[in-house]
Amino acid sequence: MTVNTILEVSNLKTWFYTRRGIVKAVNGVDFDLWQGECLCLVGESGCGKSVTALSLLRLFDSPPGKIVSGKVIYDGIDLTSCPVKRIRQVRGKEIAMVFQNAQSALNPVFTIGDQIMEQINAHGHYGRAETRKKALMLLEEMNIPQAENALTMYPHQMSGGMKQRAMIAMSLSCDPAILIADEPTTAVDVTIRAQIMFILQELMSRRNMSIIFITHDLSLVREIGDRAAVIYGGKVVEIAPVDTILTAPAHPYTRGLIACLPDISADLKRLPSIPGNTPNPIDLPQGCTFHPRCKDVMDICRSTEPELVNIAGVHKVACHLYDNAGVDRA
Amino acid sequence: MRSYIIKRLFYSVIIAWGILTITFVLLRVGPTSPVDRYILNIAARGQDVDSVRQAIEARYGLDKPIIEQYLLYMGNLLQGKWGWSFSASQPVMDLIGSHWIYSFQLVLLSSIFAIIVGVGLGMLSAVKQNTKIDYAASIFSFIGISIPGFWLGLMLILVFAVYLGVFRTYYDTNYPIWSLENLRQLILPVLTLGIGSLAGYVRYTRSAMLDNLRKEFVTTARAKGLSERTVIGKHVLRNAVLPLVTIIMFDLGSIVFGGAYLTEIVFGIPGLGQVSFNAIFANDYAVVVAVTLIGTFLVLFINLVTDLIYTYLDPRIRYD
Amino acid sequence: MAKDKLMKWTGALVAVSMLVSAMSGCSAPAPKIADNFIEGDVSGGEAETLNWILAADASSFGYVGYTLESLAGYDNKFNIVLRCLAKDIEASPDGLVYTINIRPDLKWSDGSQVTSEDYVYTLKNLMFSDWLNYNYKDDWQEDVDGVKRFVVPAVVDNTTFTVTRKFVQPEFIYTLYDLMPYPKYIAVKYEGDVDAFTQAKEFNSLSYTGNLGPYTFKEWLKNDKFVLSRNPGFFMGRETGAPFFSEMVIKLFGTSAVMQAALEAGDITQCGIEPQNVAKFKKMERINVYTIPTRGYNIISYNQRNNGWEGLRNKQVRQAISMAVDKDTIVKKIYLGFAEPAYSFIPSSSPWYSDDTVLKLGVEPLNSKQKAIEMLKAAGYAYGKSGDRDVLLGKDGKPVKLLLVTTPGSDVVESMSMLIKQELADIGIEVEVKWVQWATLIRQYMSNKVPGSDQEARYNNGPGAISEEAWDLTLMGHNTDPLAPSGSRVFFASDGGLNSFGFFNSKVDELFAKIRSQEGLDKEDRRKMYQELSRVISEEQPVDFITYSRGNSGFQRNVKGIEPGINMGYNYYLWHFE
Amino acid sequence: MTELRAEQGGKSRRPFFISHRLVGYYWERLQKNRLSLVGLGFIGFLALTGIFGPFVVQDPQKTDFNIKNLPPLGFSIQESIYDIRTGEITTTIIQSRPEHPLGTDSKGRDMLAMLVSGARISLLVGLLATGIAIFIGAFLGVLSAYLGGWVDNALMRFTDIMMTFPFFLLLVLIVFIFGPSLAIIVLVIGLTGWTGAARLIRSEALSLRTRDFITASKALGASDTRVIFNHLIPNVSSLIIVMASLSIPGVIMAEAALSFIGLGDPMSTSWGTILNTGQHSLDSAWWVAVEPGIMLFLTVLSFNFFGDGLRDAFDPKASV
Repeated sequence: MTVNTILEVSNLKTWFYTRRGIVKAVNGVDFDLWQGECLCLVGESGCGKSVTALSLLRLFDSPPGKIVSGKVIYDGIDLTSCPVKRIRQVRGKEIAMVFQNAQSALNPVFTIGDQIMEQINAHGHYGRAETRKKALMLLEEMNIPQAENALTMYPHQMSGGMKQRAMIAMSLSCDPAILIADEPTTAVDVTIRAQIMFILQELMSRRNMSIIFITHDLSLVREIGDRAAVIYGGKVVEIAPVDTILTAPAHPYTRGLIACLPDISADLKRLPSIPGNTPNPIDLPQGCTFHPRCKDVMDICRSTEPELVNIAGVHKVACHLYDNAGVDRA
Repeated sequence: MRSYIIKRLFYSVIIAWGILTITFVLLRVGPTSPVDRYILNIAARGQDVDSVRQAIEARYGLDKPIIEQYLLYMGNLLQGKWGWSFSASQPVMDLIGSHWIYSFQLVLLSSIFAIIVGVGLGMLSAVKQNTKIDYAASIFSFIGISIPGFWLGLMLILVFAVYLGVFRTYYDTNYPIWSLENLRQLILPVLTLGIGSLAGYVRYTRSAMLDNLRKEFVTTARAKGLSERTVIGKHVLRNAVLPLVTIIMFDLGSIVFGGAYLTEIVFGIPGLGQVSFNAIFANDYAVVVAVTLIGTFLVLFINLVTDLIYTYLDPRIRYD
Repeated sequence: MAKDKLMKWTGALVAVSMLVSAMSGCSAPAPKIADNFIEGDVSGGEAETLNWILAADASSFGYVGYTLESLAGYDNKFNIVLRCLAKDIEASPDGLVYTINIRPDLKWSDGSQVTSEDYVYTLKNLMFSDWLNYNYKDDWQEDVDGVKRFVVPAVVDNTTFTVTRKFVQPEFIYTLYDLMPYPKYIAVKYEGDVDAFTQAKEFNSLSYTGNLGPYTFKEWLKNDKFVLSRNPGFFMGRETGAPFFSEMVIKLFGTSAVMQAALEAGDITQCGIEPQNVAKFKKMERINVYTIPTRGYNIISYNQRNNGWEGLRNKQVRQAISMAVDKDTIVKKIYLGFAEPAYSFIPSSSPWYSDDTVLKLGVEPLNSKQKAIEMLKAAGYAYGKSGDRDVLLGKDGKPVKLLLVTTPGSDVVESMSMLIKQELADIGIEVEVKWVQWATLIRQYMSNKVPGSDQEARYNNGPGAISEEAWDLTLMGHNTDPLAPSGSRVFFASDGGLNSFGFFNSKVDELFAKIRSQEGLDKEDRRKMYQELSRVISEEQPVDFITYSRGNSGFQRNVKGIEPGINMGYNYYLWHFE
Repeated sequence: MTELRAEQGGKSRRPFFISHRLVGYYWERLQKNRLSLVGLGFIGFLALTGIFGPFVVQDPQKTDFNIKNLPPLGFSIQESIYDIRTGEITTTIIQSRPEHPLGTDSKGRDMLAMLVSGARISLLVGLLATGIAIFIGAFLGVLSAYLGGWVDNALMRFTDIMMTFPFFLLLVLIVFIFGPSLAIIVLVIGLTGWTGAARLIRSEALSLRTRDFITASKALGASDTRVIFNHLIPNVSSLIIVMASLSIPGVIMAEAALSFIGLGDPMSTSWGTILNTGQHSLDSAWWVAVEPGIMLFLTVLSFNFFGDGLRDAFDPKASV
């Protein structure tokens, strides 16, 4: 199969230098994003997936945050090191973001219209009327009722769903090549979630753009994702097509996650869960960050960090269990 | 909205009336009397005073019972008669009319100065949080808040006027308000009066900015690819301004008869502050009450304006 | 000829060069009309009203005086200087009728002549009226068997009027000299209505003064400046072309420090100078400093009423205390020399002053603490020990502790009370200084009444009366009239209206009465009476006369025509820039 | 702390004297702010000076005209005496003296001694007046919040009136009328300065009132007074402390300002009264005006430092 990678993230490390110590929120993330796919970043809260997303566009607070190593290659340039001017042209235009909580992500004192039009004018110049028309179209595309007066509404006058959709509309206004959706549905209720998921899927088909979909909810992954990257302790521990992840997870952690998925067919006394809890990003465990919770832990796991290696086709895993897998194939 | 304003105005009238009464009663029931001043003068010139005491009281209607005086005063006030200042021997309104401009220009200029510099510095130190600039700014603001204005004024005169001779030691009313010379001679007073407010604004602005700098919509704005200037100057500031408005407006109301007065004394500016305080010392209640009323209405008006500005600045707020 | 013309010019040029910083240029030979004369004053000294008949303070009369001349004034030697008078006031041989001739060329603003009718009207219908209650009507009243009665003015002709008294009062003539007129044609509009009169536009803006003063009212910005502009028609200017300043300005300052800085910078033309700065200013080329006698003097009054220390009712004790307060120290330490010791209510500048009869307590040789202590002992008071120091014991055997009540605010008064405290400590008398606002001072300490009586408290309710609060000493400043010192009877006569300290002495009463009577008509006799009076009073020491202060007035040097002296301003309309 | 905040909606602070652990905790936090420690240090020093100083230095009222206007160490000035007979002026140079390190005033009073007694007065006034104000404020605030209804309404309207009153004008008015004495000054500042506290504490108490432990104790049949004193007051205590520490400088400043315009207690030596006399001799004896001003400035500065640190300690989120 031939894919063309439009975003390549390699060994990305974003650390936060706080009074309490260095928070290694992102600690060597590797993945690549393909044209037109939806890549899901999956992981428990605090595993660093959101920071990863922010790091792509260098949107985290700095100081204290700092990208200590790694590359984010987009369109031939490295977003981690390129001048601010350059990345600003990427932000919103090439790579747009949709945030978790539209309520707080939208500026309360400007109308939706203003905020969308601002985005439109941020890259490229249109006349007042044209800008407005564009904004209107976007809102309609997000099938927001009476888009006309939605333009003049303030965020607090809108329902959660409308806000979220308005937000997406805003992010699309410069039709970017990549859309990063950071848990866009956690803050909204089920029906709205459905709408939003629908919209996103539609988008992918209509404009052939790539989406990085960040979530902790595997059911959503199943719904929308083409591939999924499982993140643990600030690293990608496994990355593979979604059904591979769901049906044949390789990494013990992924297995754990899948096991936790409530399965309607089987009736269980109690929901299984992974023993122990997510590692503290200030002092990550030696070696494999998962080893304290790992059932199949080996000595080597305690000492050396596993590499992310190909085990089958596009299925990559970072785990010592598969150390020699690659060798077999060869 | 209108009904709200009307309600507010109604309240204002009540409050004003309360203050008017308190002032009047304080002045006329207290142990001091307007006549004392005459007595002293007459005695100093070696004249028998007792024979004229009642005469003077009668002349200014001070011999009537206090209630009657109060009703009389209220009656006149309702007819728009502010009365006669016997310490300045002219109609109260003429007195105020010829002096207000001096307080006004002082307060206006120093506020502008304080707001521009204060807010600017505050923004700077917020953006450059925990840098040298930030620390310098906060130390400066501490100093500004703590330095007694009237003393600062004296020191400025001592240094710039007495020793260096850069400025005149006093305020000269012969220069027209709009002349450059007038602006020049207002530099020290404006500095003196402005520094306190300025320092306050620095701190408030800083914290207000910091509160908003970490908000999510700022990240959104950045994610849009907006320039840092737009992000800070538009998205952050616009939100930070809200708490600032209250503080600045409140400050404005409070300095008129506080810091402004002391500044007027130190620099010999014949403003309303001077007028009112001389009136107090002369027991000239017509003036004192009038000035107090004006001060009150000023504050009330400022409060109202603040609220209105709020409704404009913050779409989430609605009065009804 | 040509040479000294040249000199004049160069002089003027120098003047110019000196003036550049001070005021905008002036360049023609003096006297000529140029520039503004700006007099500095501290805000306390501002006038109350221009409607002078209602005024109580001296400055009000001063402000009005620029636009409205009185009948006559004096030079520094107390020679009369005629103003509105055509010729000096003549008193009838019996001293009861005064005939006043005013100049015929006096005009009100509407061009109508100022006539004797205006004067008489001013007296009869305004100053003597009940509805207006002139603050200083006392000067115009005489005691006719217990009832106060006004003197009687009458018009003789257009420019002549008379004032008739029932009893002779030789010094009444000086009151007449100060008389100023109100324009009848305006005043009648307000007659009888005190409010209307008080608020009358014409009177509060002096718009009626016609050619009656060297200046006419221009602007008055309270707490800031009082501005007058030259009156080209001034009746005395016709010969001389006076006045020579285009504007006369009184500029008010918050503190004298600031004011003097302004004089130094040349921003103002003249102002008073504090003793500690005189030397500095005398050194400056651009400034002339004139040191002149003033009418002001300070006294410590001894409360001889029943709520003061009983000792104070004893003449010897009073003398002893006065002796202990060293006047030279006060002069040196507080006035830095700009004052002279006082011994009576008659200043040395007065023609009635007699140096040889007064008892000079408090200066060499009568300033010895030792002597004072002996006198106290002689007066029957013993000394005891308190700690290591000798203290004076009262009749009750307890240490004497005196309460000195005075008002804060004046540095001189504050310093003086402190110094007195120091001095009396040396003769074993502890003094407690109490500061009260003058309103309180008047109410609770000066005013007195016979206990239990339903009297209304006054300054002097006769022997039995005492003040609400007990006190022993007060420190006060007063003005005296060098020409008519008998005005001080209000302090020292038994029925004196300001005799709050309760000094009752028949001899003194008698002398005052004599001076203000037939017998005082002859100046020589009167001088003798004054000598006697000062002797008695300086001996009785009802109060300790402390100092007559010297004033220091700084002028820009280019101001010419000044005659320094107690009445320095008498020819102010002739002053000019060179 | 964080979950505590979450549960309290981030608004309220912990009752502080209930738990010694918390006191320790706050103390730790306070120590993080170096400036506030400096401030605390100076205040402590000042307090010691105020309490013991007067026993060490000479009587501040003791005058000696032989040593008037002595300059501070390292300075010298000229004094000229005029001889009325000869008209001569003799000038002598006055050197500073070690026994009067800060010089003397125009009455030969030792500046050091006066400054020390000034410290005592300033602190006294500051603490007492603030105490009164905060007490009234807390009481009315809590009462108003707890009882609500018309009581709340009436109290708040009254607060409005007091708030709208031109504060300094009112101060001068009352002090002038009833005569300047420390007692009056303290009372007046206290009785007029409570409005801010009342407002804040009311809103604080309002937010508390609805919280579970209050409802619980009511459910358990606790009397109103019990609820107020055992629950409401303790829970706003830290806020009260912060308010107090932040309003002391204002009070000290107000006293100084009053004295400066001649309404100080003439029987006592406060920094303001010294300043007042000093301003008249700016040109001849500058130190009389400069020294008390510096003291005043440092004092207010330290209180601001300290209060600021205290606030941060109690509530890191609080703005400014």
